[in-house]
Amino acid sequence: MNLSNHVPILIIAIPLLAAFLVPLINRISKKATGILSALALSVSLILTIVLAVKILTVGPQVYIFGATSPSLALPSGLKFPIRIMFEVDAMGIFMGLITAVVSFLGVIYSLSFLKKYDGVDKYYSLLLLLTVGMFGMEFTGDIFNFFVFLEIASIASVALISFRGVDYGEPAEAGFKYMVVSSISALMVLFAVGIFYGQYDLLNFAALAKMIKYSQLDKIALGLLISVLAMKAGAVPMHMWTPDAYSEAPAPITMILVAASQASLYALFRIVFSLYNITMNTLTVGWIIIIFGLLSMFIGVTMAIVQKDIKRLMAYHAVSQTGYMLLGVGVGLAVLANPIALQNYGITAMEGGIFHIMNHAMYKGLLFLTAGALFFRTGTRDLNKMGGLAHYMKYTTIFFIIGAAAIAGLPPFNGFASKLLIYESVYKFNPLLSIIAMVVSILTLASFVKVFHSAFLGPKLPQFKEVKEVPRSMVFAMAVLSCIIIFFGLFPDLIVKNLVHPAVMSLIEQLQYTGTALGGM
Amino acid sequence: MLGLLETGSGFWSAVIWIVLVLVIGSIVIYIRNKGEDSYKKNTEQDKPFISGNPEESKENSHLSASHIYWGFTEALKGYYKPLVKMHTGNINDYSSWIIVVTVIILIMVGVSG
Amino acid sequence: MKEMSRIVKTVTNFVYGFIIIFGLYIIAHGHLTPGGGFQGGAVAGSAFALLLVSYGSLNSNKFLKKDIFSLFENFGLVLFIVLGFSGLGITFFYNFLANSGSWFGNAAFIGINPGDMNTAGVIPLMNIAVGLEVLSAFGVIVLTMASGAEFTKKKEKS
Amino acid sequence: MIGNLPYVAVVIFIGLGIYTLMFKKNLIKIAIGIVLIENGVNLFLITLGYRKGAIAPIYTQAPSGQAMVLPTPQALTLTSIVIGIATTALILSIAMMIYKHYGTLDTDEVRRLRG
Repeated sequence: MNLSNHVPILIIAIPLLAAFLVPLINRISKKATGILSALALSVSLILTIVLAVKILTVGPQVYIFGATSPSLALPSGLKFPIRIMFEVDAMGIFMGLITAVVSFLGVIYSLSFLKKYDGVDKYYSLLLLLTVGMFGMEFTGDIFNFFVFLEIASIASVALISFRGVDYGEPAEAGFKYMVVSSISALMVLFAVGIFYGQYDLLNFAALAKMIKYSQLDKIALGLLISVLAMKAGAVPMHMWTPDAYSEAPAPITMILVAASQASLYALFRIVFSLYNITMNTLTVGWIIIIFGLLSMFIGVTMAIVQKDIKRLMAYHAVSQTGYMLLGVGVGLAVLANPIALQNYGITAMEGGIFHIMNHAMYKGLLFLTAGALFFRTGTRDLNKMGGLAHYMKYTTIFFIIGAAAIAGLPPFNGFASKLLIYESVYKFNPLLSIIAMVVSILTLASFVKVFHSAFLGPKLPQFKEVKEVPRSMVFAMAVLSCIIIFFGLFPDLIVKNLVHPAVMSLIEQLQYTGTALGGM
Repeated sequence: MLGLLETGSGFWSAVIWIVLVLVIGSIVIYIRNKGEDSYKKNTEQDKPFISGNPEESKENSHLSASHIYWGFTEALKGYYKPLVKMHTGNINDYSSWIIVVTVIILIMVGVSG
Repeated sequence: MKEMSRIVKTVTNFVYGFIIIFGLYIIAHGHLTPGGGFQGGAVAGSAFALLLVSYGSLNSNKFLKKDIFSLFENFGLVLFIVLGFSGLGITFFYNFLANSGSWFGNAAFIGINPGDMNTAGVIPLMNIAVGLEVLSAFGVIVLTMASGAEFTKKKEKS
Repeated sequence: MIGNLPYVAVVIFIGLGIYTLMFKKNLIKIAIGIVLIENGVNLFLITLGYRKGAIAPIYTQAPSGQAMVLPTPQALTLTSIVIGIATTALILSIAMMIYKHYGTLDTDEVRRLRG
C-alpha cells in the first residue's frame, strides 16, 4: 500500500473520520475532543503541504474514487470519466493551503475560546465538517460533487453560526438568513448542473470544458453560477448576509467562514476560467466581475466606517477586500481573449487578485481573532463601550496593529504587495478603477484607525480592571498568523513566483486542466 | 534578489523599503536632535493648551466610537442615508436582491452574445 | 405535545413494529431493489415520529432516549467512513469485497437476473451503516424539535 | 408538446418558491419556499433522464428488451433530497430558536441585525 498516491483523499478523509469520532470520544473525555480535532487538522495541514510540493514540481494530480488505481480516470476505453474524481491543480492546492492553515489555527484558538460553552463536541464535529466541505469544493473534479460539498460547508457553517443561538436570539437570526441565501445559491448551482447534464450527459469539469459550446442554455447556467457564487463570496449588492453571519459566529468560526466564502470565489474563477474560458464573451463577463468588485470595494468600506460593532465593521471590510480580488481577476478575465494585453498586464492583475485571496485570509483571520480576544475578555463587541484595552492586552494590541496595517495596505506588510500588483496592472486597463481602489485603501486605513483608537487607546476604564491577556493557545494562533503576514510582507516574490504564478497559469491554461483528467485526448 | 517583486511597471522590495526607512528616520532624528533646546520637562510647556480652558480628566476625554468621523458621515449624509436604509436586515430583501441581480446578469450575458 | 386518544395509541402499538421492519427490509435490499440506507432509515425513523406524536413528547421520553440515538448515529457514521478507509489498499471507497467470494462476495450477474442478496460487496454494508445513521438521526431530530416545542409553549403560557 | 409539461411544472414550482421567498413574511413560509424551489429543481433533474415508455432502471426481475430511464439523474436527485432533508430540518430548528427569543416569526420583526 503506497500511501503517497492517496494524499488528496487523506486530506479530506482524516478530518471526516475525526468529525465522526469526536462525539464518541466526548463520552470518554471532554478535553480529548479538541485535541483530537487539532491532531486531525494538523495531519491534514502536513499532507496539504506535501501535496503542494508534489503538484508544484510534478503537475496536477487526479484521484479517482473506487477505481482499481488512484489515477485511472478512463478505464477500458471510456471517452469520458464516469467515477467521482478529485482533480487538484496549482490553483486548487493554493486554496487548499489557505483552508488547511486557517482551520488548523481555528481549532487551536478554539481550545481556550470555547471553555465557557457546552456542546463542545458538536462544535468540533461541525468545524471539521466545514473544513471537509471547503477542501472538497477546492479539490473536486466534478460539478455535482461541488454542489454536495458546497451544501456540506453551508450546512455546517449555519449550524456553527447559530451555535450561541440557544442563549441569544441574534445568532439564530444570522443563521437563518445565511441558510436561506445559501440554500438559494446551492439550488441554483444544482439547476445549472441539471442544464449541463441535460445537454452533454457529463458532470466532470474537464470533460465538460472540452465539450462546452456556449449555447443559450449554457448562458443561463453561466449567469446563475456567476450570481450565486458571487453572492456566496459576499459581493455587493448581495452581501447583506456577510455582516450578520460574520459578526454573530464565534471568532474562530468567522475566520474559517472567510476562507469558506473564498472557496466559493475559487469556484467562480474555476467555472469562468476552466469551464467556459474563451468560448464565452470574456469582455462582458469580465466587466460583470469588475463591477461586482468595484461595488463591493466601495460600498463595503463606506458601510464599515459607520459601524459600531467591531466584528460587523470587520465583516464589511471582508466584503470590501473581496472586491479587490474580484477586480484583479476580473481584469484578467476581461483581457483573456487578447493575448498581448494578457501578457502585458492581465497576468499581473490576476496574480494580484489571487495573492490577495491568501493575504486576506491571513490578516482578516488575524483581525477577527483579535476581535474574538477582546470579546473573550470584555464580553462586548460594542466599540462605544471599549477603551484603553492596550493597557491590559499587550500581545493582542500588537497583533491588531499588524493586522490593521496589513489590511490597510501599509508597507511592509503583505496587503501592500498584493494591492500594489493590482493598482499597477489595473491602471493600464483603466486608470479610474485603480484610483477607486486606492481611495478604498485609504478609507480602510481610516476605519481601522477608528477601531484602534476606540478599543485600544485611551485611559484605563474602571469596568475593565479584571481584564488580562488571553490564554496561551489563542495567543499562539494569532502569533502564527502574524508571522505569516510579516513573512509574506518581507518576501512577497517567493510566494508570487512559487505559489501564485502557477495558480494563475493553471486558471488561464484550460488545456492543462482538461488534459490531466482526460489524458491528453 | 530576494524580496524583489516585479509588478510589470516597476518593482517592490520590502527589504529595501525598511533600509530606506531606517536611513531616512535616522537622518530625521539627527536633525530633530539638533533643533530648539529651550524646551524643558516638567514645566508649563508639558501641559496641553486648549484655548485656555482647563484640561478635562483622562477618563472623560476618551472619545467613543460613534463620535469618530462624525463630520465625515454628516457631510456625506445624502450618501449614507439611503445606503444604511438599504441594509434593512429583512430576509425577503436579501432574497429579492439575489433574484434581481441574477436577472440582470442573465440579461447582460444573454444580450452580449 | 399531549398524548393522543386511546385509538391512536393502540393503532400505533400495532403498526410501529411493522414500519421498522419495513424500513430494515428496504435498507437490507438496497443493492437489489429501489431503496437503500437513506430511504429505509427515513421509513424507520418515521416510526419514532409516530410514537412521539401519539404518546406525546413527555411520555415518549421514557422509551425514546436521545442519548442512545446519538450513539447509534455516530456509530453508523464511523462504520461508513471506516468502510471507505478499508478500501485504501487500492483506492478510497474501493469495493474490496465484491467478487471475492466472502461476505456479499458472489459475482453479480449483469443484465436481467432474479436478484441475489449475497452480491455487491461493501455496498450492502454501507447501506446498513447509512441506514443506522439516518434512522437514529431522524430520532434525534424529532426528539430535539419536540423538546424545543415544549419549551416554546411553556414560554408562551407564562 | 405534452412531453414538455414537466418543464412547465418546474417553472411553476421555482416561480412560486421565489415568490414565497420574496414576498411572504413568515419564516416558516420562507422555509416552504425553499422546499418548493428544491422540489422544482429535483423534478427538473428527474425529467432530464426520462424516456417515453421506459421502465425504472432495475435489473432484478425486469422484463427483457424494455427501454430503461437514465439512472444518473435519479441518483443526483436522491442526493439532493437527502441534502434537502438536512437543510429543512436545520432551517426549521433555527426558526424555532428564533421564535423562542423573539416571540414572533414575522420577518419585519426578526431584524435586530441591520445597518
